[in-house]
Amino acid sequence: MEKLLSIWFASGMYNITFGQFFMIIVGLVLLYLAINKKFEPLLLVPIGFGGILANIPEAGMAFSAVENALHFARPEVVRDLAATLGATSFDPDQLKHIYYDSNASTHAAASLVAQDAGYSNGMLYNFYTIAVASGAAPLLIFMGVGAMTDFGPLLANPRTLFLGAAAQFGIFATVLGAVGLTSLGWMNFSIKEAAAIGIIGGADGPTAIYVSTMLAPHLLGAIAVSAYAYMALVPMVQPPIMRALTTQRERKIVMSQLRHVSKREKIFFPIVLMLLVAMLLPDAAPLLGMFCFGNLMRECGVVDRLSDTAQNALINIVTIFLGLSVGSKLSADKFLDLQTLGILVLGIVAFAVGTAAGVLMAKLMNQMMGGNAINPLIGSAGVSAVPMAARVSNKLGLEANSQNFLLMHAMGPNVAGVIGSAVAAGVMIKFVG
Amino acid sequence: MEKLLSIWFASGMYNITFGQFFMIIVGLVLLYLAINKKFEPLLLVPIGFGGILANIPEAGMAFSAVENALHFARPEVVRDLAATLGATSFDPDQLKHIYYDSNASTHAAASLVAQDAGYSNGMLYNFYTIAVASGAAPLLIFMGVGAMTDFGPLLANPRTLFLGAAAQFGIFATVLGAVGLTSLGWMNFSIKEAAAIGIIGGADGPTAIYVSTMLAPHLLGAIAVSAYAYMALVPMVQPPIMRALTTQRERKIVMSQLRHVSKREKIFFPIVLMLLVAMLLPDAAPLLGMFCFGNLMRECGVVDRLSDTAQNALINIVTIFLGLSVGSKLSADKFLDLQTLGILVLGIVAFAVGTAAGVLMAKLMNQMMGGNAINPLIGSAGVSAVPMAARVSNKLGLEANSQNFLLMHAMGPNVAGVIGSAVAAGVMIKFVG
Amino acid sequence: MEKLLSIWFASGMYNITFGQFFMIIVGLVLLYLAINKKFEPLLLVPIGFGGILANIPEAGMAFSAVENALHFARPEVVRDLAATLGATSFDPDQLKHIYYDSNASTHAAASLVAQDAGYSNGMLYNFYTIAVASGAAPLLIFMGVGAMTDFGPLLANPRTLFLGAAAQFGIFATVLGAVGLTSLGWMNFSIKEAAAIGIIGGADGPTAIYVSTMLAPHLLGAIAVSAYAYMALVPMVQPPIMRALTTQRERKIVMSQLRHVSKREKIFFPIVLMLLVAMLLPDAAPLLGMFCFGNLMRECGVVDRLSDTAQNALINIVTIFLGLSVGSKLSADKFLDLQTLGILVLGIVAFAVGTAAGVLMAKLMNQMMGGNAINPLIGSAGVSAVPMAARVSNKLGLEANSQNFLLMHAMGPNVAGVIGSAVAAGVMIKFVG
Amino acid sequence: MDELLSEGLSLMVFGMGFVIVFLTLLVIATSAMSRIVMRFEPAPVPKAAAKAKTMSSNPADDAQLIAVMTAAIHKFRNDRKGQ
Amino acid sequence: MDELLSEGLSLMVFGMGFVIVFLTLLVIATSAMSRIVMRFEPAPVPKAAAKAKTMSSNPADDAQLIAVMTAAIHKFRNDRKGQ
Amino acid sequence: MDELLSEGLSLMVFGMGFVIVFLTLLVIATSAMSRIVMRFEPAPVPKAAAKAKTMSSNPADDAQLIAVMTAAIHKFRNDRKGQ
Ligand code: NA
Ligand code: NA
Ligand code: NA
Repeated sequence: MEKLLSIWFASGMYNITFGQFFMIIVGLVLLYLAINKKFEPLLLVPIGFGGILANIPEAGMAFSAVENALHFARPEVVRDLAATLGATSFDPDQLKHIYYDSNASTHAAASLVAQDAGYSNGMLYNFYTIAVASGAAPLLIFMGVGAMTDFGPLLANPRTLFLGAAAQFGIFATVLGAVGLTSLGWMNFSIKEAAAIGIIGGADGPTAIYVSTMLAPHLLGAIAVSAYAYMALVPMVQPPIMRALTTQRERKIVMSQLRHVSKREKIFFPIVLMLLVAMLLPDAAPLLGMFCFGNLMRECGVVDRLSDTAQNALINIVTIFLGLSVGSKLSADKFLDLQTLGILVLGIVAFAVGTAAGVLMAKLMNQMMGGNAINPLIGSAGVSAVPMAARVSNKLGLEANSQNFLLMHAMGPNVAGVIGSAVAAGVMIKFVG
Repeated sequence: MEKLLSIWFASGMYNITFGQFFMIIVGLVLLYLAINKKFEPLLLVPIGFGGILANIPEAGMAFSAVENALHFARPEVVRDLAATLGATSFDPDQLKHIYYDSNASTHAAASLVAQDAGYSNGMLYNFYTIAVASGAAPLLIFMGVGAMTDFGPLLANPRTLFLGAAAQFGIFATVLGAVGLTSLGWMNFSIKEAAAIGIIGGADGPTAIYVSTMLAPHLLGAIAVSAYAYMALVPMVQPPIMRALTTQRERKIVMSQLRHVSKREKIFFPIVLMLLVAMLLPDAAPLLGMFCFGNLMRECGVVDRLSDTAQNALINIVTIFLGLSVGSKLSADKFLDLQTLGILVLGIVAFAVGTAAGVLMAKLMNQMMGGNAINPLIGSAGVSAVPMAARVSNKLGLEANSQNFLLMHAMGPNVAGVIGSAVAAGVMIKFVG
Repeated sequence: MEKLLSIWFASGMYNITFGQFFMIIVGLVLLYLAINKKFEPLLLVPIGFGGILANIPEAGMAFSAVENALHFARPEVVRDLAATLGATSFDPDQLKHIYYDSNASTHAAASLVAQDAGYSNGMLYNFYTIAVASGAAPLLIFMGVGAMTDFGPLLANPRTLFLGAAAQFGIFATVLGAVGLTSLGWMNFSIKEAAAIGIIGGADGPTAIYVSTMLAPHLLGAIAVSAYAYMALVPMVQPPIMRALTTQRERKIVMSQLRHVSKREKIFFPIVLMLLVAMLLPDAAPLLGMFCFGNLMRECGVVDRLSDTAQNALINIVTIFLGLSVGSKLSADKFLDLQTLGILVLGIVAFAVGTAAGVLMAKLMNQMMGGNAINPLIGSAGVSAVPMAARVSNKLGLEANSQNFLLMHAMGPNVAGVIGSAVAAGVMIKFVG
Repeated sequence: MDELLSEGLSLMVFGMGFVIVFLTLLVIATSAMSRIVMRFEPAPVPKAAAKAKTMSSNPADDAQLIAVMTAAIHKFRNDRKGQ
Repeated sequence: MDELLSEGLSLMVFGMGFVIVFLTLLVIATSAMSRIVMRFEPAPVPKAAAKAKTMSSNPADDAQLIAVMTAAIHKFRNDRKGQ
Repeated sequence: MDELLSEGLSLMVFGMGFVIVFLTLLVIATSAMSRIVMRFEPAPVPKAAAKAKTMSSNPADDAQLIAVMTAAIHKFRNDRKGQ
């Protein structure tokens, strides 16, 4: 009977909090969006499922050994942890916050105490620590993305890099928005948090995850979810803005065919980019370094087996761990917050502003080049969201003129946007990191 | 000359103990069974080879830095380690046992002392720590198994889940057997050890490894080896039991064809299962969570590249490390023990009892449904040992009636057995963990 | 304005040292050799690119948290680190050297202090620690190489193992050369460093990396680069030596066709080799153990999916990490040194001596067997550099006699050379490790 | 000792009981789920099966296909020879 | 609060400025690189494109190929029947 | 210094000696193993080689096969046109 009761007291049904219940619903909604609506499923399926796992009551899969020890709160363990943390309180919740704020040495000591008491890190916590907190997973995914990226269209028309620059305005406008909301007293974001939120406007998953791991790890869940969700929403968010800012005549502009780009140019490009990063912005070196490395493996033609692995087995493995790890940050106590709402609102603003800035820059360039060289619709592709945004440009071009294939032209700003947001990430890590 | 002598004194031939010699033979036997008899070769080849590597004298590949330091026993190092371990003895063997019994903080400190003295962890020890002790490898293999599992037959006939439940009786009967032998004074198993041994009856490798890592890591080698060996022996162990418990008429029962199962049902099933686990038994959440995640990746149809990787590159990589790690637990001092013999005997009992319970439950269900609905031969598949046990059911069905194809019908209880033993694992971790 | 200045003061252009500039050039040269000259591109592309990343000023990608903290040298952090290191000096450079020389416990403590101050390990440093310093990456590559190696030609003619033994003379002659240069006062190599340099003559990348990780990690960059570069140069280095040491008549010797080797022999060979290693030289057990394990997976025929993964996904993933990690050791302060020049010179000597010793041994064996049994050209393949050296033997054979196909005959000594240098590695680790 | 035995017994009773309860609930939940799904998606989709057939990479089929193709090529060659 | 706003503003101005400067330099560097490369390798290589075409694994092409082959086999069988 | 040199010398002598001894033993062990294996399995298995040939995925073979098939299809089309 005692055992029966103990199983009931340890069951999820008995212990579930409203927050956990709600977050499990959120996880199910993410799975629905990923599976039925095809919202970036490669990330949102693991994130959604990870979110459900993270919120299973009493399982503690997303928690560290210390958090698990404080959750079960056996008095002697709490006492030992309080001593290690140098705290006078014995309240588990307070101790948890003291633990969060303490430094690396204290973390290590507290972790040993919790392990001595028989608690261990949850599996998702381990995945998060190894894959994400170390920064490794986003960098490896960026390497794989580099190995999948063809810079041909960009090299054929390098001026499209300006479009990739302009669209990053969405990032910085959002930072300003976040601090503005804070100034108005509606929200409470630090400059680091504002920067991490802004990067959603980069429309680039691994960059967003990398930056928020560095600047605001507690917001990682909300930032990653909104980055991927809005990337999936690009076909809905961008078209009205693009139509509003362009005339029918502009949308009908047919761009001249792209020149042939030689193999050698493609080999040199990642090296040139890497050297420029090295000379100007070392803080972007990890992100763009791995990206250029992946691209060089792709183009150099002598390490095809490494390039294949980077594009397949390796990126898939890392994606599984990254997704589950990000999902682990969807635990109720970290996600259910007014801040998350602010992040969702600011994220969509970031996408909209970036899209507008890209289109306007394309209009400006078109004016400066005589009015018939650049279809402004390719400007929106500068936000990245590869290759979705380029497809949107193509679709609107076809709507205006059924012979107007913009896809290859839009791929230039599209990959430029990846570079642009990685540079923006470097600047933000440099200034507020 | 001195050098020549030193090489001789450091050679394997000079140092080999009888135990190591015997365990190398055991490793060779495992390789023979795996290669010539096709006994679960994917696991037994790495386990057997790992067992040989672990028993190479003086190489210390399966030992931690501390164990290696105590093996070579330089006096000043022993003194430092004794101080760290808080021991008064300077006997290396005694210190080793004190080290085994000490807590995580002491382990960390002793490890640094041994490293300071120039000793390092053996490679297999590293693999074991990272892959197995953390729990990661069995969970990742379970994810891959989930991605390989088709729940269609089970969904077409969900009542076969009862067969998967009944067959778990083998697990608990074995636990009782183990404590019984201890009560009789013939063996000496703690309740944790008994539970870990019982799980052999689950006929599911990763579950057995996961549970014994949690409850009785020192028995891991023997438990994993007997789990995989008996899974390979299923075609020999089960048929006599199945024939003894069924009549010729029962074996001839032709089951009605399974209904079509829609894609959508297959997508929902892992989610339903996951939520049920979350509500009822959080301790089974890691195992069944990863299993359901793998299955969802398989069925959802939008992340095929992740599912492919989970079923191939990732599970293969993890299998290599898991096998070598388990093999590292075949070191003489841990394996050569009366306990191992007990485990081998109890393991086969577990399989036999589970088989019988499954068949009897199938007979009962058949009676309750009119006597012509369920062929009792599919009951034995409930022990899991996927897909071997289902093939055994099919084979005996064909023997009785050459038109009686039971394979798909037996796949239902077969995968139900996987779920059943994971639930049993959760219960045991909850109660005695 | 302040911000503008700060970005300039933090830029690579402002901070680059001559050493870093030079090493970036070295990285570019390695990429050129790898891509245009096809110099072992699978390793030299990642090494070259890793070298560039490691030398990006201020990015600190190749440095530990402690090195990064000492680089930025905030006074309070330096003070704390000095206290942890037990140093009286506050000079960052001096502290760095004290840190390098300190033991594992001090390393762990200093690392926590640096992390407390907000510094973290560079990504390449993490890769190096996990993949290379642990010894895992070279061992896993050796496993993959084992899974790719066909011992058929060697088994058909086991006496070619003597050629693989003789060619290892290059290793030990180079050790003598290195200590000789030191005795003359021209260089300054310890016996450990000399041994690590000698192994370049083994013409086997993972063995060289494994040994230098063990004996002289600070020389890893130079040793790995010269090992792989000279392996690529085999078609230029070996032919003149081979021509000088053989007569036209000898080069024309047509060897009798190799006998058929049964599957069973191929399965037994890695086991026999493993047992011999276990009995005679446990220090070679990790290297040859993983090699034999890979080969057994290949030949046993029952674990093809593991063998495929070991030969593809796994070895490719590990190669990427290994290459970047080795590249991280091309940081200016570690590479630009007179020692590197000495290593480059000694490395080529090692290859030349090994080649000569192999050819001379083949001549000797040919004499002893009547003068018409062994074409001395296959002796040079004993240095390994699989399969390049065997191809060189074949090419020179065809030059002398257009019907003289030596490739299969040369594969015997070629793979024997792999075993030979792994044995030599074990001896050196045993004697000077 | 006796205590150990009673622990083992209670583990057996509660463990086996829990397994049965859990799987019974799973039967109920699964059946309910299937019924709901089928209500919203009544007709089974024979298209999928048909499609699977044409795209079959069944080794047996392939062998047959190769046999047929080999024969076709053989005939073609003979035709050509005859010309 | 005001300080935060000014931090945000300056991050915007400097950040956006830096992004533009960086990508402008990249345009210049890339254009220069392309010009140098093209000087050393003047004629574009139409071979590569041609080769790519023949080795095309375009699914549409494959479908056509399969259709043609199926027809070929069909004809072969009918021929055989007729014999 | 002298000590270093003598260390190097002895490493050379013992190291090279050990390598030779080890590989000599390996020659002996391997030869013995082969002899034992061949005693139990006397006739070499030409089947395996034959089987390997038919299943060959040799690119050259494939190219030939494709060429033949292309020609077959071509002929088939011409046949059809002629009808
Ligand atoms: Na972007
Ligand atoms: Na089971
Ligand atoms: Na060699």
